[in-house]
Amino acid sequence: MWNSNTVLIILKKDNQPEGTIILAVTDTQIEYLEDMATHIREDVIIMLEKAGSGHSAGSLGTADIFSTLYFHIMKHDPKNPDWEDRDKFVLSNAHICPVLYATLAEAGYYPKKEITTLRKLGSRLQGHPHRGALPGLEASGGPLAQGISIAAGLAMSARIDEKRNRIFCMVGDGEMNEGQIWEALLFIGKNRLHNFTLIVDRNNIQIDGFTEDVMPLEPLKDKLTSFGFHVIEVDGHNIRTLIEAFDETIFEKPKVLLAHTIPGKGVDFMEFKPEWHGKPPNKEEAEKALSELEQLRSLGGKITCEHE
Amino acid sequence: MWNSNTVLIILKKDNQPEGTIILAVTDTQIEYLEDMATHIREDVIIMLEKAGSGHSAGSLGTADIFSTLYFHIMKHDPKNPDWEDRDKFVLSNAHICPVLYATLAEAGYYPKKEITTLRKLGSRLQGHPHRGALPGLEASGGPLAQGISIAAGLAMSARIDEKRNRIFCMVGDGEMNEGQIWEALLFIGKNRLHNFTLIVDRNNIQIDGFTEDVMPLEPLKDKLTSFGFHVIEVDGHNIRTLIEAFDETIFEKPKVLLAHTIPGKGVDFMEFKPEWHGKPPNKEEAEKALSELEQLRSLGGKITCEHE
Amino acid sequence: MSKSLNKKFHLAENIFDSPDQVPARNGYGEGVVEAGKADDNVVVLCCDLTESTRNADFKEAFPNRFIEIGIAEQNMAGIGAGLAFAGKVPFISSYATFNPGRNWDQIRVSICYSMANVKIMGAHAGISVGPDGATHQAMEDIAITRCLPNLTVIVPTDYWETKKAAIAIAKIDSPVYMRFGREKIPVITTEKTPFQIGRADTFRNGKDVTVVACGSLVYEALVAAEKLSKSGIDVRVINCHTIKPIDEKTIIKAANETGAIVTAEEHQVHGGLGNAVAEVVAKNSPVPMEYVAMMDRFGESGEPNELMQKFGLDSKGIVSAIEKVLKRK
Amino acid sequence: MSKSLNKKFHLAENIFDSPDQVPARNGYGEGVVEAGKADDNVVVLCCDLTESTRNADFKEAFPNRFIEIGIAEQNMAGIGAGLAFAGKVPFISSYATFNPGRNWDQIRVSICYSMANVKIMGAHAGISVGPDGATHQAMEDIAITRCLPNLTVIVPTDYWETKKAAIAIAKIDSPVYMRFGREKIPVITTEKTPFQIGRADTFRNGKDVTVVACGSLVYEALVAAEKLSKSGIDVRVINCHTIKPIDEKTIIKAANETGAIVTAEEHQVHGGLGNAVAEVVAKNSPVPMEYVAMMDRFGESGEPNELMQKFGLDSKGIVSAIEKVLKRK
Ligand SMILES: Cc1ncc(C[n+]2csc(CCOP(=O)(O)OP(=O)(O)O)c2C)c(N)n1
Ligand SMILES: Cc1ncc(C[n+]2csc(CCOP(=O)(O)OP(=O)(O)O)c2C)c(N)n1
Ligand SMILES: [Mg+2]
Ligand SMILES: [Mg+2]
Repeated sequence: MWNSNTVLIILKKDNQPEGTIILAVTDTQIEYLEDMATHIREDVIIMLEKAGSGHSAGSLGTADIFSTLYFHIMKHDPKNPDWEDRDKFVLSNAHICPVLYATLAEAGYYPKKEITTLRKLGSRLQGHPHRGALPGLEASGGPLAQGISIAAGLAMSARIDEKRNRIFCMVGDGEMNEGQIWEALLFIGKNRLHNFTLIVDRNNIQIDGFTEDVMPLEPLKDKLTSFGFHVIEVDGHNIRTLIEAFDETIFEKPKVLLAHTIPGKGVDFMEFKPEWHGKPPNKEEAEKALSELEQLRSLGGKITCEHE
Repeated sequence: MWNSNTVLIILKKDNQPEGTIILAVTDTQIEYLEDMATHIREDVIIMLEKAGSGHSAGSLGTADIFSTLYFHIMKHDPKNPDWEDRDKFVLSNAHICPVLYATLAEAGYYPKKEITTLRKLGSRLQGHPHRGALPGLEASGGPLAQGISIAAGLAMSARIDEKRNRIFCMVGDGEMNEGQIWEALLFIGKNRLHNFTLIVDRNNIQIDGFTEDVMPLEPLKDKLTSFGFHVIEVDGHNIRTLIEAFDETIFEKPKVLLAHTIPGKGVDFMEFKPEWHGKPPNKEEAEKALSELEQLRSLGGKITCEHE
Repeated sequence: MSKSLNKKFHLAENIFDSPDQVPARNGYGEGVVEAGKADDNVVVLCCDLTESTRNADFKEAFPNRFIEIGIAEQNMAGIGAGLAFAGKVPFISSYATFNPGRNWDQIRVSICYSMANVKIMGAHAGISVGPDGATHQAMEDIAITRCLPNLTVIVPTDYWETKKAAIAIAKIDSPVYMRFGREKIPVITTEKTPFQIGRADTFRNGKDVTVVACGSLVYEALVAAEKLSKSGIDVRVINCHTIKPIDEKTIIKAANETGAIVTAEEHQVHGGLGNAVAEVVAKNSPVPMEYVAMMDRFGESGEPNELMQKFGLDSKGIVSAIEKVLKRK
Repeated sequence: MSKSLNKKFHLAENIFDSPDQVPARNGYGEGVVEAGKADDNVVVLCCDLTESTRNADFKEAFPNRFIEIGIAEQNMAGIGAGLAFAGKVPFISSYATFNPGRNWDQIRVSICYSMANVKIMGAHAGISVGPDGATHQAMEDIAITRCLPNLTVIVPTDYWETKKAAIAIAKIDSPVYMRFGREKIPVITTEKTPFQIGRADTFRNGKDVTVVACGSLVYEALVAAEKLSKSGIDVRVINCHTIKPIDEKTIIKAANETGAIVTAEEHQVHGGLGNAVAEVVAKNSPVPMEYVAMMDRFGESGEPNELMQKFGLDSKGIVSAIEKVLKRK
């Protein structure tokens, strides 16, 4: 097994280094992260059922990415959410905030029992994230495509201050219909913000149906490449390859993980179905979903999560 | 010489037709169009000097394209500007409206003597085009990137009504910084509006300097291709190749002429200089410019323009 | 039914007992289909929100006249303008926060300045959209449209009025902004209630004070008036569905005859109906006013009724505003 | 110099003879450099308009703190928010038609809702931008910013005030919108004139009627007052540079003491200063009002002074509004 100092250096044709991949992760770690992803999914189901409204498909589909980011990749301190040198994550497709809230709860940013207050009067878990309301939220969101610019501003600030922290930003694929996305990509590309990592939740759905019917994005990889990004296509549910993709260091360009995900992943009757974009499970559906997830966990999961 | 029925059919690998180029233009026609372009440039200089403000570089740089469009390519009738089946042109980079106003005057949409009223109180030649104020204006403009969407709407309407007219739209390269451009490109690409022809005025300048310094667009051809367009790179001052590019029929895709132009073209001391983006010539400069243009015309121009 | 209700408006009989509850957006959905039947040129554009903006029926009925724009509100406004220039009557549709919020500059120039015959539909307007939270609660859309020349601004009061308004605006040749909410609200008008763009309707006669309201607050105003009538206070209620051009005559008359005005709206206090009425009143017949509106703060998540109550956007809030303004008379 | 001018404001001596003529935008340009010197965190963002928005000096002085965004106002607002969250004090800058017009939704959510410490600079505001025509004449920017919670809105009156305001807003930790014009206008304040965000300044004492003005119209109001003093009409002139939060106390006092108010602004009548003042007055001390403003139409090309005259945005327009309001007193 690779130890934590193993580094793979990618060379360009002229033998100059183009990037590195750090191969440091153990099977035990992977299992932990997989288990964490299932916890996050369970939280999401519980929150949404209690809330009676909210976005299921994207929240479930990205749980593996959130687990990987918050429990392996990012430098951050839930006890000191304002730590100056922390890595920062901005959720631009902010409607899937249940997965972010669940992740922050699992990480210990706030008491987990609060997850049942989602979308209720007085809750810190607003229907869409409100910066300042809850520790760990780097940005407000709701109107699509605003987050990527905010993230670019965070990255630019780090650049000005010569800081070494990284900025991560997730966008939805439907969200990429918005012009602001392309404005931001031009800017990030121009400034070669290699402290910036974009994650595209390529789940092929948006509200009105499949993205390639509503507003086709293909060839998306070509688009992103032509905007100056190093594009890594990755299975959004394979934590090992996600880690490798996040860890791959690109010296000259900002990076984008074009993460292929299954909307509703983990809950059989939600998978691949656009109609679950913005619907919560009812009580019965939630129970069914939770039992599916438990099965998933007991199959793969030898680890009990300490935060439970 | 090719006669007007000569058609070159482009075949794809599977021998299915991909497009056609109609090769129909005579040397005499080209000379006429070149001469007309010089007339337009002269009008532009006169207008701008009288106005005391306005945009020189882009107006001069695109005169050859305007001459080609309005005096060869487009089906339109200056005496009946609302003719239902006319081809339509939308100037999205609306700040260069002096070239459009000059062209409309030369074509006979309104009395040429009015060109000296540009930007003055009560004029139909508003500082930026006001739809309805002057015959021949298909859209208002000023805030960049709005025109391309309007043009897409015109093209969509023609599609719905099964009309055979064509829609042309020009955008500036700096203008392509705007997100709305990319929203519109996605839409036009999705709907395969092959009645739509985009012209990019690739003059490499915007207000704050060269485009590749202010907000780089390269590789622009890749970007446009990845958004579903058939891209034709063309010398924006070579009328013969412009005609070929406009006439090339693409069956499956919308088309874009990536027109390489020289900002300020025709007036030596303005060429390639970003500072002439938004400045008019003063009296002395105008005289110098006009004498340069006259020389240009007497060299190449055997034809006297009937509209003079 | 209260005797003070103005007979000529044929309001619903069950208005104070158990009025029907229907979302205003349903009225839009049905109205735009009617408009589409009446005029082949009516087309609908939508930004990836076909179902929730209630455009699904139109899409079903006229698939060739429904244009999916994806999530690109700026582009939608421009495409709408282009279609209008070519003779179509486009309804462009999204949530009111984004349309007109995300495409304001396009609405200003491509549509209003150019007199493009585009109908801008702002769905999910107001705080009553509830749990989605502040970002999705359009509370400034009246302010940012009322300031635009050439634009008519309409805030219908219920299901029927929204339906009639959708049909009526398709028939006029100029840009219109119309907002309506997501939630079920009381149906206070009936099929017979007359609707005319630009006319404020005095639903309830009264001589002591006037409430000028729009949208869902008209019902709350009627309820407030009914309550106060028991204490002998005679409240006039005006349904001011057209915010612009505003019906100055009806408002001036009310100012003169009742001597005090309360405005009520599901919108920020700055720039909305309250300002529109204060503008008219101060210029013509100054009287004391009070505003029932969002007091310059963002909304938050919660159930619609919880929020309306929390921010005083209900009959109780109107009653106390009336009591306040009467003291200043 | 007129005796009615309020001494404590140290207005320019030559105010009614031949005041200096300097564009307000120059004050911004110098002020933001000062702000940059005082605080390393001040950064400037611009959308391909560095020279005309007067950011060239800042760029020269602090090249590493100047960020060229290209022509992308939406992105600029978001990047501004991100920089603010990381502790910077970003000034985001473009023409007032585009900033806040092209990025209104971003200003609403990324900036105002999030309390991002971003300073939004709207250059070339008002009709006085002249020959460029209506599309470039920001006449609705006050309306679309005044309705936004958490946002301070400032319209300084001249070069000095714009400079002081630029310095002052860098020191407060909340979002601000400030608009200023392109053209040379009279410099009526001096280096010594005190400036305080949120306080309306009574530049001229008077008891018959009050003009509440902002921007370049303050000068016109002073000229109008001077003219009318010859006919024995005693006009109070208030420089209301902060449109939001508005100085209610000073306005209510003026309403009570003078009994009639005229507002004057280079902006649409709907949603601007006139509405802000009418809102306060109707709620507190109703008096007759008249509005000097753009009467709900788009501008057009022309020389700045021609346009100001054509649309009555000058001392003559103010004089006739005063005469009108006095008849209604
Ligand atoms: C500017 C804007 N327009 C419209 C919406 C409404 N909306 C919320 S989510 C969504 C679809 C987003 O699609 P995608 O990014 O693919 O997310 P997914 O459905 O995959 O979770 C839409 C249209 C919005 N939030 N913001
Ligand atoms: C939305 C918007 N932002 C800013 C401007 C100001 N502006 C006018 S022209 C221009 C530069 C445009 O560059 P380009 O399209 O390359 O035109 P060129 O200078 O080559 O004529 C800018 C920034 C504008 N008109 N609209
Ligand atoms: Mg998606
Ligand atoms: Mg250019």
